Amino acid sequence: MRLHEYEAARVFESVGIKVPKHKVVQTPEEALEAAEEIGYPLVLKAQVLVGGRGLAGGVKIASDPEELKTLSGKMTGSEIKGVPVDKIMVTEKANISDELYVAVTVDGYSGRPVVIASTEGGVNIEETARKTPEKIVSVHVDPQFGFYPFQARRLLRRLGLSERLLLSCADVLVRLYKVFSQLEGIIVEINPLAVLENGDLCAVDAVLEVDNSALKRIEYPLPNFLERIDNPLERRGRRIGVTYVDLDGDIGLISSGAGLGMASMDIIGQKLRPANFLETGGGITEELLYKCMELIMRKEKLRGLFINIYGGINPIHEGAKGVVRYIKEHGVTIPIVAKALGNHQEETWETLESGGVHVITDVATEKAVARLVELVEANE
Amino acid sequence: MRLHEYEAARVFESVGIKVPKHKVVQTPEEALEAAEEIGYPLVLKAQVLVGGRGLAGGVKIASDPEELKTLSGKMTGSEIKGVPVDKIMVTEKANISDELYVAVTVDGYSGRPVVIASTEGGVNIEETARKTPEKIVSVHVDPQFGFYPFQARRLLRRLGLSERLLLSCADVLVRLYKVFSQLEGIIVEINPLAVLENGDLCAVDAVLEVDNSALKRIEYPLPNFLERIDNPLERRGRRIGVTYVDLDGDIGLISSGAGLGMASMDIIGQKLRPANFLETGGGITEELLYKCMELIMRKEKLRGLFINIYGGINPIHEGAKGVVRYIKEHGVTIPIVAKALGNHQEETWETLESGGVHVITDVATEKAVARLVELVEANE
Amino acid sequence: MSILLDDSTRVIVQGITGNIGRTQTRWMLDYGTKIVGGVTPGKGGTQVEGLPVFDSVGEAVRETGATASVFFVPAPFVLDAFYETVDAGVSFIVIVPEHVPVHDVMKMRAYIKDKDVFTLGPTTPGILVPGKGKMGIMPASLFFPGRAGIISRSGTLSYEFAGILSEKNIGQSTVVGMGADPVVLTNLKDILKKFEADDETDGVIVVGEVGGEQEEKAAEFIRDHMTKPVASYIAGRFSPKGKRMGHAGAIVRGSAGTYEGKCEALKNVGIEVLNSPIDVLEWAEKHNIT
Amino acid sequence: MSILLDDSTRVIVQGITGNIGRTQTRWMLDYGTKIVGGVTPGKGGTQVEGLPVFDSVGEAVRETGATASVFFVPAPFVLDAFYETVDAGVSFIVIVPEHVPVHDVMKMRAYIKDKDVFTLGPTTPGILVPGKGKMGIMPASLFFPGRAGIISRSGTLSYEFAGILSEKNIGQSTVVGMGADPVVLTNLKDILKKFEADDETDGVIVVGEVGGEQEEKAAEFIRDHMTKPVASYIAGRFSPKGKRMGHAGAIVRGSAGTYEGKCEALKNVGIEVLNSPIDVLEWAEKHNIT
Repeated sequence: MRLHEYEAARVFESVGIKVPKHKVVQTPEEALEAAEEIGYPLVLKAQVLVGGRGLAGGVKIASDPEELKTLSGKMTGSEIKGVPVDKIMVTEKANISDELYVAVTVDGYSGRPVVIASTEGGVNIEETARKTPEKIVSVHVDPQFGFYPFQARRLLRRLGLSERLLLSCADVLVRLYKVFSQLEGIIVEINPLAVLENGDLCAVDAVLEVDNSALKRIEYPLPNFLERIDNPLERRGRRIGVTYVDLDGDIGLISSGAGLGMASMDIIGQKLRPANFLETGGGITEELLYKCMELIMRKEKLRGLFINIYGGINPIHEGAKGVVRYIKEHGVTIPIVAKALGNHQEETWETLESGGVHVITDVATEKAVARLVELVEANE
Repeated sequence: MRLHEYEAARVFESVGIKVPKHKVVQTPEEALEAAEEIGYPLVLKAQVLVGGRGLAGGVKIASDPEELKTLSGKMTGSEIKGVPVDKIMVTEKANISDELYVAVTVDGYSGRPVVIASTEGGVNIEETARKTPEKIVSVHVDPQFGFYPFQARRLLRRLGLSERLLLSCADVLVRLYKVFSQLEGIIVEINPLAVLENGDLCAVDAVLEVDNSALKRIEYPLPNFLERIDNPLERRGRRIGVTYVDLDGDIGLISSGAGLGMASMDIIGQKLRPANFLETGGGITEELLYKCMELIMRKEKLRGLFINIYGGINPIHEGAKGVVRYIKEHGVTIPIVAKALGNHQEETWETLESGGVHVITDVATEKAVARLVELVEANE
Repeated sequence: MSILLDDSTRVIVQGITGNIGRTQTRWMLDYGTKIVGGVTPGKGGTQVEGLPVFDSVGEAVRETGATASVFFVPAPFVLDAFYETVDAGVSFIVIVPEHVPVHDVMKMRAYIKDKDVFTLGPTTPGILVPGKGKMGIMPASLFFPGRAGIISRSGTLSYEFAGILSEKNIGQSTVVGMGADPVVLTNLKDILKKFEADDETDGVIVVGEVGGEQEEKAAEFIRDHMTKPVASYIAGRFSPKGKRMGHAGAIVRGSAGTYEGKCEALKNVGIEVLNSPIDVLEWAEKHNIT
Repeated sequence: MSILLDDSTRVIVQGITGNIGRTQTRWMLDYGTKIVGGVTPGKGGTQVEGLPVFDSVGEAVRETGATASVFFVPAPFVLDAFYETVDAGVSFIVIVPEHVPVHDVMKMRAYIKDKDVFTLGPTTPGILVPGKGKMGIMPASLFFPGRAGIISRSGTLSYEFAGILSEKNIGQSTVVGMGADPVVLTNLKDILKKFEADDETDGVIVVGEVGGEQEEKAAEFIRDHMTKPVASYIAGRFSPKGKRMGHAGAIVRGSAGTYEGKCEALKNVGIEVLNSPIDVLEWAEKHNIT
């Protein structure tokens, strides 16, 4: 789960990392009120969870009330990369003398946390990574041992840091690692970590994503994950316990397993356009597949549906009942092709066929999709 | 720092260990009010930090309002082992079917945390330890690794625990270790850990002492340590940064170092009676020794004072100025003997002698004390 | 020889008393796997499918001589059970559960760093050796004995590839699910190493997917150390890109993780990249894998 | 040979730029100790008493060839500095500061469990080898070269015993403060082992105090492994008992920790227990220790 910038700021403050003076507002009136406390010039930042927000118009500077009113008026209710702006973070404009980059993330391949730092903070950090990688340093951490100031200083000396900046930046890194560890971060990043004119460090912008699998045990009070999901169908998917990604095609898909789902999309995508990606995981029940059908059929103008499931850990014969119940209750008429193999496959086939589903007993998904293409075309 | 039972209960609750329903009260009226919520019979427990509180009358059971009023009236304002009762914890009387003992403490010799458990909880646990040690099990913990449920279960199986109790008790032990670790415990103990009739576990009485050296960094909100110290002189000692223990003799003592202080007491104690133990630690300054003099001279009827300090890390020549300043400002007339050796000793001697202090230049404390005995006797 | 598991491997099931544990235990037994007992703390002394259930892994190992364990333990308890299992001396551990917190997986990996234990998962269907046994949830009907090795990041795609081969009577030596999580306990290349050394495997199919660096790193290994033919399929060519935030991922992985990046890395070292799963048949025929 | 330190040991001072660090560095140099540099993070490149100051222990070790380090680091930073120092390969570390949190000390001890490093402290005056050098804060004037070894839990009592001997021209081979905290990095018996092996030491004085189990455990070691005469003094005979709460301490330590318990344990194995510090003279004379 990704946290909004203002939520991340609160987390960082709670562990003693300095953040700019700020307020979260929803209207120009609130923005003007906040400005009285913060002073001008100030920065308006749309609280939307998209990358490249700045270039997409989500960050503006206001020098006086007039400008603030205009800019905040425009920003509230607008969309940044398709995501509606609900909240704006109004922050002081810090006097920055240098911009650093610091982050902790999970290095999947080595299976360890990795702490990253650079003296070249700012929006061009990825370019720096490509062109002058020596300006970015990183170190892997033993997750059982943790990350101590001496390790942070060792890392930062490789960037040539010394004296006060060495100590203050090491301090921030250790606190950042604490956030990573206590909030079970996938990524925690401060970019830029501003060196203010008075020498203090300040987290001007921050990214914080926590592990969805750990949400229940993280002790820091987190926002509700469901409310975080903008797309209503994706939110519904999460609520019923499946992974649903909304797409702009017209062929529905239910798969058990992400890899099978992706392969199904790849095969469908050669002739038709998927309307969604839906992956059930290992929790199939009659009820779950009924709800999956319900979810998928909310999409308008579907031309067909492909169900691709395996009976390994999943009782697909139970799931089939849910599919058929939905079809019967709602009189579904679009062609549905199902490939359902593994434990209880015969029972599953029988049930599905009783609901008018075209069951393919070959293993290769390509054959099932070929049948779906035929049926969809014949149906139109 | 030792926490009161009700404070420990709050800590345990915060990590998910069940404690009896309870209220903290200061008057019989409040006790009666609390009883309405808790119900009868209930237990009154004086919140005093002494061992053997129960045998000393600090724990009483009240079966009805009449009894509660009488008992709480007696308890408020009384003293338990010399400590005034300020607060009473009123708790429900749980229906207990069994009493366990669980604790985590620092094993000084091995330098590791040790987790202890017994099926023979209750006041006789130390007797059990002596007579039937096989009924108590313990395991050392790697402080970097922590303590996990599987280790707890392994320990508890040695007591013959199984089924639900094995799991619930392991769960409590892991949470107890979390308290130990997060609050930097010296000892955390639940005795008894009651097995209720419904099978739940409940921490009926608890001890929690945290490391004074870690107070500043423990993130859990702790009470003020100074307010915790009942003796006003000892509180004053802590405030100025020295270890002061009030005794009932009449010879004052200032030492640098606990070992030297103890040896001084042992030697003084053969002829005279120490009025206090005061150990400066490594922070001697002129100001500190001035304040130490001030603190010691608050005791009435002092017959003499012995100063036994070494110039290792301590600038004793600075300290000497504080002693003499106090003597001169307050016209101290009791005999003062000082042994002050090490770095800057000559300068120190000169200063002390200028204040009328009898300086002994021999190393052996025995000789200095002998001189003090002579002077005290001659003075009377 | 198959890799990691055969019909003499003594296996215990952790979380055997849960619904899934019970069902899968029956199916593993039906397939001929030598399941010798189970573990569920607090349920010691009971039985499942006629097998003894123990309170601890240590006891199970002592009593049954087990050397392998398959986990059907709820995700929040996997870390604890894993420590216990490693401490008990089990040398092969299969972690079936999904949603194990990634910080736990990192700790698990750190714990076994210098220990002699082989692990699969989390989020793995496990391992199946056709005709000999299986640890995990792979549906037996799709597999057939033979000489193709399969390693898959995705569970269900491993069934798909095995099934496609089996339909044409091309059998498998061992089918391994390495786990679908961003952090798995054993990386792809370390499983490839086992297949390279296995004299019953003639070629290996690597079923990958977009994300992570497994395939890129494996390509280097294959170039330097593999003599057997390797085919690969990468799922997710048309997957929508996630909304990426932050730069740390890009800094750590560079261009690794994309469909194009993976295909290029694999092709560069001479690995055949399959366009679609069904193309595996042609590859198997070409290399005479039966 | 003295133990642990001699005039060729290359020593660095951590926390050298603080007031205490500076003063004590001068005094250690005055005493002839081979101090070769100092460390204070953020102060690298400066100088103290003509010695180079480094930002890191690793750099200090590389540049100076130091093998020993003495800490004047503020208590909250000791754990971090300790990890750094051990990682840098320093083999002898003296932790002078008091008030190091006990949970940190436990972690420090766990960290060096299987590592080849010898440590003293925390809350130690350090170590002094008369005429050769000192690491820590012992006031030089009280010491004198000779053949008595001293190990003391209390700092100031180590001065007292050395001073009493020196006044009568009985010298010391090495004087060691083991640290006054309830948990120290090196237990008494492991220091005794060094003295037993030291051919310049004829007998050892153990200056103990009430609390803990150091003396009791050392008694067992002395009985089984020491050939040299040992005297002991236990401070705290008339100390007021603390208000004890909870039973865990009693369960862990049994009767250990009391004045009587310690004296009995020591006497039982034939160790002379001194009634008062000054009695050490008689003991030294009796055993011809000079």
